[in-house]
Amino acid sequence: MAAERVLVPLSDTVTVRQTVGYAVQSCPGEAETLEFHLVVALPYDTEMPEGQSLTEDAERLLSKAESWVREDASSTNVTIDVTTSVLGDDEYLFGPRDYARTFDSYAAAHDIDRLVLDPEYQPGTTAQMLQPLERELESVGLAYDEAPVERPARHERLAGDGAERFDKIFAMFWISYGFYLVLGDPTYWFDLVTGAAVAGIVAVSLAHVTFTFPLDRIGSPIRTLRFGLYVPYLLFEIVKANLAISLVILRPSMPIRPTMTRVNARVRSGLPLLALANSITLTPGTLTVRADDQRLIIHTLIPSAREDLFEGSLERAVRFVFHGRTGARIPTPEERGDTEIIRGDDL
Amino acid sequence: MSQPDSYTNSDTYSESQVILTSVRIIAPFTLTYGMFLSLHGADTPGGSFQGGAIIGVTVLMLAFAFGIDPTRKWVKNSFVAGLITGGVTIFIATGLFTMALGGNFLEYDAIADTFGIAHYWGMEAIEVGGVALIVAGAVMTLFFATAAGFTPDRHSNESDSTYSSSSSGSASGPEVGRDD
Amino acid sequence: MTADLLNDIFLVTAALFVVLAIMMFYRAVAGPTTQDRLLAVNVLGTNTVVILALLAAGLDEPWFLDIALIYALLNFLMAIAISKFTVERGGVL
Amino acid sequence: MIEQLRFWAIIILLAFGLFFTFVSAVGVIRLPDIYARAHTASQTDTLGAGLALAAVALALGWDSMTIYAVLLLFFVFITNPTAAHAIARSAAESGIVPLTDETEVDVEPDPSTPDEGDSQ
Repeated sequence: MAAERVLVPLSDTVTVRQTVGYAVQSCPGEAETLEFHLVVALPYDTEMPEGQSLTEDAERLLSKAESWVREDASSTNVTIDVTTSVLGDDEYLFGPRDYARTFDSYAAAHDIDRLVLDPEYQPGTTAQMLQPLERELESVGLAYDEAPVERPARHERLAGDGAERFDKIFAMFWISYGFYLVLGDPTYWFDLVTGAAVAGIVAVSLAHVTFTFPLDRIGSPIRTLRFGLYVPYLLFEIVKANLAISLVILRPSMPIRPTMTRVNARVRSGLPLLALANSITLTPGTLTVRADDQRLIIHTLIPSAREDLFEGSLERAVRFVFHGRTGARIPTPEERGDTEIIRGDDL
Repeated sequence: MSQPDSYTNSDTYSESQVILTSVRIIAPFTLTYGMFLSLHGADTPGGSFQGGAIIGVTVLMLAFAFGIDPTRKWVKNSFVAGLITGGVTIFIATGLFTMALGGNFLEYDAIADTFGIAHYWGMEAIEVGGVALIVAGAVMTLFFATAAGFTPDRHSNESDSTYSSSSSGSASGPEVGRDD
Repeated sequence: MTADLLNDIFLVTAALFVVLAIMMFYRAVAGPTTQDRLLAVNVLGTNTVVILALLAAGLDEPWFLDIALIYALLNFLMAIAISKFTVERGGVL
Repeated sequence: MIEQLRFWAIIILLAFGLFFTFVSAVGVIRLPDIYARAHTASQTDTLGAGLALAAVALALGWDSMTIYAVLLLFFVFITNPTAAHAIARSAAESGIVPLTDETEVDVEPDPSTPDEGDSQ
């Protein structure tokens, strides 16, 4: 065998360094040259407001990984050839299937022999996605090799990783303590003491369950404030739409036109997705049936509600909460072509 | 938890992000509230029985949202067993303590007479230590034992018998506490 | 004077909510699918929470709110539990 | 004066709460399929419950128990849509086909032209 070509998808995880190391060591000795293809798949296209910084992060990670490969391979006497590239910068990758397809087409184009996968692989989104990705890779027929790094891969983990332990426990402690004192009497010594104990227990046991994302010391309070602005807007929308739907339901002819629609929302999974999906569900006329990754399947009851949905005012509001005012300036889902009316049996 | 045989529409079953996230947000508040109720069991109606139930329900909520196996890894069996035995121990210890002070089993007045503190504190010990811990533990063990029962060979009979004996032992515990 | 009147109003509203909750029984019995029944029971549960809160205000027994909060929690848990359990008969739990 | 204002505010909140819950009940009984019923179950009902709970909170005034009413309100607003989502998702997972315009009148759907206007 003259050359061994290895594809390593990278993402910013705690195990990325070990994965690269494994990719280098696990190569069979008889190969004369090793070609490493280090790739980063971006979930957003670069035109999105946050796409620019993601691209910069990706390039930084790639250059680090390239030096890791050279460092690890310096002890062996094979020729090393490293190619780095950023994938998916011209399209919008939604779920494991899209990633698997991207890797497959890359592998076909570059004649890749082996794909080494990071067990914590997590491209851009907050959701853990290794297991569905494995399934999708199998279905497209791409052979992969999961790097046996020290941290065991668990598929649906209850708690997040141990990073920023202190911040999370600290935040959870004060949230819990505040809640306890609101329930009880803040001037009664018994409540102050037991509250601290209870908050300690809650913080230690649940901090990593609740905060699966890294906390931002500046960003998180600002987001909370912006969320406070969002609530009155949402309430207004809810009341307005409720009156509209009440009229429809109470009318004897009941002129409903139910449709299923698919909207590709451009918010991250996790908290932003919950905010969007629950807002959509709370606004009458639209109901989130599925929310996997960014693909929302929404049942709409009346045409006006569907048009509101396609205009994406709620989506913009949620983006305002999480990304600030610049993040809110995106085209409507209809202009992006991210909306689709689907048949009922095509869930 | 997605298991290999759980396909729907040729697509893998995955946990709903929405349910997961809302459970994540609610869990700390319900846990705090459950503990608050347990600690204030003596002075509000309902009291620690409900508090313990809410603590147990919080764990069940996580189990429903995340799947049973990850939750079982998170809440160790020994922890749950410790919860119940601790509760029973505190319960009996308080009872014996009042007897040692010359009263009847669980006669709080003995504590009040001896130490000159309010009747309230004996009740507090029972409510917090006894009832809340036992109820929370019983709710969790009953659930996990039932869940384990769907596939009989997953757990040995040994652990099952521990479950049943501890939960049946706890069933009588709250009754005694509620009578006072 | 107004306090008594207000209490009566709360009690009357609670009674009307009970009537609305009873209407849910139709859907809970008629089905046709498990999810329909689950939905009806969930709405019924929400109504129960509101009725408890209204009684708390109407009867001046504020601790009813405690029970309402617990009921709301159990209602949510039930909806999630059964809706997950109906898929593949619990295989995905 | 303030008392009078509060009194009428409570009456109005209760009336609207009752109205929306009534709409929700009618919707759950009248609407054709599970997905459509979930609409009123999650939304109109949540608003009805929210308004009634707000009335309770207002009636209790500055009492320690008011906190419970407000908490209940928040709790209902977070959990009800999630529960409706869970139910609708479970319906979708178990393969219940939603009744849409296309299945009702049995014409080939054309995704490029979303149909406008009322069907009455």
